[in-house]
Amino acid sequence: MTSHDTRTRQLPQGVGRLTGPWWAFIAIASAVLLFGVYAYWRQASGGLGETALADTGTMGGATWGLYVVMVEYFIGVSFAGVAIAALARVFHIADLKPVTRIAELLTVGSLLVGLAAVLIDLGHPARGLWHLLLYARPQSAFFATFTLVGVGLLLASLVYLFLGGRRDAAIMATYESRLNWYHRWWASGYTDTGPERERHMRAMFWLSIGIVPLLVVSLSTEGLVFGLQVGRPGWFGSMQAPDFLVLAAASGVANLIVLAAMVRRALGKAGEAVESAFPWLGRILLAAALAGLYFMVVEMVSLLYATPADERLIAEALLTGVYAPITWLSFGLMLIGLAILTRLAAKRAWHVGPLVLASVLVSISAFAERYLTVVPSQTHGMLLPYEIGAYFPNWLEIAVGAGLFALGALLIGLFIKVFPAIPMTDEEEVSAHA
Amino acid sequence: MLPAATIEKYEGPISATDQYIDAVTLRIPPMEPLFESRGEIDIYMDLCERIGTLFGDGGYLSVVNNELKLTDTEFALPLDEKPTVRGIFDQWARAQGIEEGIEYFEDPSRGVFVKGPMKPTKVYGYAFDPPFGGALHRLYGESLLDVQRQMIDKGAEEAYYQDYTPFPTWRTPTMDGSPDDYEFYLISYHQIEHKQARTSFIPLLAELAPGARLDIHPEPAQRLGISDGDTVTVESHNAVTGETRSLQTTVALCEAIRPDTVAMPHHFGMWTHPQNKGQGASANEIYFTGKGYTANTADQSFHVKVKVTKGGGA
Amino acid sequence: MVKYAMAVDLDRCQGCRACMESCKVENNTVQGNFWMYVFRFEEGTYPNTEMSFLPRPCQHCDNAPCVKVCPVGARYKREDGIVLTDTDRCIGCRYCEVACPYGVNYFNWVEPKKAQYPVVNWEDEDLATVTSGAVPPYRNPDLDELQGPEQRHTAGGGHAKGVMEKCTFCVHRVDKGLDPACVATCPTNALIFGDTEDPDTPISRYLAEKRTWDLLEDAGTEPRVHYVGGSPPTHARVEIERPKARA
Amino acid sequence: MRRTLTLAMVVVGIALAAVGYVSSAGWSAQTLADADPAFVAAPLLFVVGVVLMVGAAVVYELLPDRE
Repeated sequence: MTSHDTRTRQLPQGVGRLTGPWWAFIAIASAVLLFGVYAYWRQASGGLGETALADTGTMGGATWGLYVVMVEYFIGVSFAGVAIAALARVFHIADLKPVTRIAELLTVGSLLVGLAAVLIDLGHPARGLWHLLLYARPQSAFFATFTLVGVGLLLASLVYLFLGGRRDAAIMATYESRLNWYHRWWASGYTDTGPERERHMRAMFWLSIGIVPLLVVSLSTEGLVFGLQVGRPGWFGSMQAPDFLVLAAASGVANLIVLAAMVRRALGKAGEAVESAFPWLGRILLAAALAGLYFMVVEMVSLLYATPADERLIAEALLTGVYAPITWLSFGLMLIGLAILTRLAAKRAWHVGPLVLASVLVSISAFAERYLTVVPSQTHGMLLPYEIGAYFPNWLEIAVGAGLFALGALLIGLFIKVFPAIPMTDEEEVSAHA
Repeated sequence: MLPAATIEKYEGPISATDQYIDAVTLRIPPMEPLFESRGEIDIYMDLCERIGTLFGDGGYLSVVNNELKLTDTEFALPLDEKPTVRGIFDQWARAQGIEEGIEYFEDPSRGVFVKGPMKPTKVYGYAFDPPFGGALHRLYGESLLDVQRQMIDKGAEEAYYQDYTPFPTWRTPTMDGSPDDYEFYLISYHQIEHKQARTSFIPLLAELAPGARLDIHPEPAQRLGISDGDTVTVESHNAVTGETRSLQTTVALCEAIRPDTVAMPHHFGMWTHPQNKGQGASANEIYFTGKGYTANTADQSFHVKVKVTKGGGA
Repeated sequence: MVKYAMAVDLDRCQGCRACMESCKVENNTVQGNFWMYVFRFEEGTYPNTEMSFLPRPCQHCDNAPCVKVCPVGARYKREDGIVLTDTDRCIGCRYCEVACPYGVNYFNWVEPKKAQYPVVNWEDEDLATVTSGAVPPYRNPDLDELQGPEQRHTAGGGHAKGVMEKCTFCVHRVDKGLDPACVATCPTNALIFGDTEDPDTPISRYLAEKRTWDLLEDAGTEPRVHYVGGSPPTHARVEIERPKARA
Repeated sequence: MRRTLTLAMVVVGIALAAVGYVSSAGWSAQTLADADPAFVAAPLLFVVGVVLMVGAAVVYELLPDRE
């Protein structure tokens, strides 16, 4: 119940106030991004040969590497954000409402990062954009990546963010600030009348209903990019699609928890609102991570038990060979993460510290798992008896990858200074003159 | 145009002599050339025709006339008309005074054309009168024995003269006198991609057969802690002088080689062409010549024992 | 309708790799790329070891995984059975490469250099009088032509950074009625190429007479390259004498 | 009015997406040579369809109420 005269002084949730730590964050993220841009410039001028990628077969390399891992990982992460937001709206889960915007932000950010990684991986990025619009073929599992994920999902989550933010924008527009024009544009005439609210709820409901199948279809095709490859042992199989979804849910929720905790810290007192979401997110993460672990174990058991000759090489590489450290790291981190989550669940006390730790562990584990999906089947999965290959990203790929990550972080960091990261409570009124 | 036939082609003239009688013959193809292959003379004629050097004065045909001593005779090949290979040799045969021409050589019951007793001066540019300074013509083995006696007279060690022997006899190879830690026999071999040390500078060939290597059986390799692609030092030992030589190369594990033997191709490292750099060393660098290792009959050359150690070494 | 196929007689192949060499010269592929590749295998343990060879061109599959996955239709199969890459269309995503079980795809990771095999100065005028201006192995002018009824850039491939390339069955030669370079070069006639729809071609007679097998039959790719003699490779065979690009 | 427009956008979007999807590659082509879309930029049509479907939500909410 703030009065009009206080509104002229300070925007809520630290919007518009550029603090020291924030500047430090922006500086670091920008520096990482700039270095990534430099690395990409090297790659663009010299060719993908500047990376550690090489042809499969006679060259004994992996032709898809860190970039494709990032595509898979970040498109997976994007899944959880919009799914949680949809969940909160369709089922009216009030506890989750404070993180809906963070979730949408995470979706938009990770989608942009994932899609940028697609472009960065192309030998002809410009031709890629153009030729996909002119000649894209639905027979290719890539079709969905750029149509459903690249356009549909990205646009839908932007629409989500936009429509869901109109009320807050209208409130923000009642403050006098240099951002006023922006908030007025976003509010686009919203006045918070009864019919308006009702219409908004209906639009969001149907959008949520529509977006979930879109998510499942488009993300399943992301798994099918690998699952349809009969010529690549370790990839072919119907498990790839559900496996992708489950891991996407785990990594997405984990990232959401981390991001929400960071926002809470950044916003101080105002950020405490997100805490109501942690028990929910913790439980969802527990379920998703359990399912993820289940898939991991099933995969390992089938590798150990009845391995076709061609997959044995991959199995050995994963379990005892060159990839074993990554495999067991991924497995171990997932186990530790789960142990922490289980303890929190048993005590019914979702403390932020351990929850974030568990989330980071699950997240890293999921990234490693994506790496293990993409790479070993190329270096160890040749059906003809080529020499065993090897791949590890070089500095350039890591720099570009870090730059992409920084880009996502930068976008979110900038956003929270121009718009409230947490939806405002119902008590806050939209002034009539907005 | 390529590749060249092997035995199924015309070739000649080939002198056929027992060193007293002068005779001449031709190689007549026993069959059509195999697959796409053809005789060299066909290839040369096509090649010269294509680059415009077949006909006319100074052309290939005029060179053939000179070489076969047909120039200015009635049998000379016309310089404006592409002959067949058989035709060329037919003209040559007639120039030798054989009325049937090449058919004489195609007749299996004849085949060799005997010209008559040989004049020593024709064959030996250094011949004296009387021939060979009056000496009898010697067998090769006699020459070796003579060399051996001369070496003994001059006080050479047995290690030097033992292999100059008219009768090849078994003796323990010199290399077996090397200490036990020189455990491997080194052999050098020829790769199908290369011709001696002459071709390894050709980049396309060097891409297919990219450089020197040491083939070694996995069992001894494992014992020595060596895996595929490792750099190793190969050190050879001269059992007579105690001298050692070494080179560095990379390892290629090979199941088909005897575990007590290692092998290296000999095409690399001995050629000074700039494109040949970086291909590694030649096995020839660590073989020995000289006493105990140079042989004429009981062949001790290219026989050496080596030890293999992991790493670049000294 | 013509349908091209290749037969590889492993009983005749002596592993000399002349086909690899002629392919590189004909198509001007960059160093380290082997559209035609000949495996040299070793199998068994000493003293019971056996050596065998396996030439591996692109299999030009009738059910080609690479064609299916190509997101922009750059990889396509002609009516005559030849699988090609449109190098003007390719966006460089390398999906075809991971989809191919045979490992025949080669990506142009860097700008192919003009003097990738720098031996002689081919611009030398004296040399040009002997070579009629031809500049081996870089640049066969036929490779720049548009090929086939689709009129696409498909021959060669080693000319552009960031696109995929692979064996074309020497489409620029086949369209002129010539055999692919590897087939024309093979000194033992281990490679036979031609139209399988016409029963009187050498390849049709060959395939009718001999027992043949295909590489990775289980993958369901239906290759147009058929093998005669020998036996399908297994992981028990160890590859030896691998070629490599020079730095 | 708003309802009609929204519904129209959804229906047209689905229709365009369906046409774009089916036309994006020669599904009925006898050979794989015909890997090109049935007409130029058919995939673009699919994308436009998806955009219309999602955009319908914006139109539904933003279009001023006439009643």
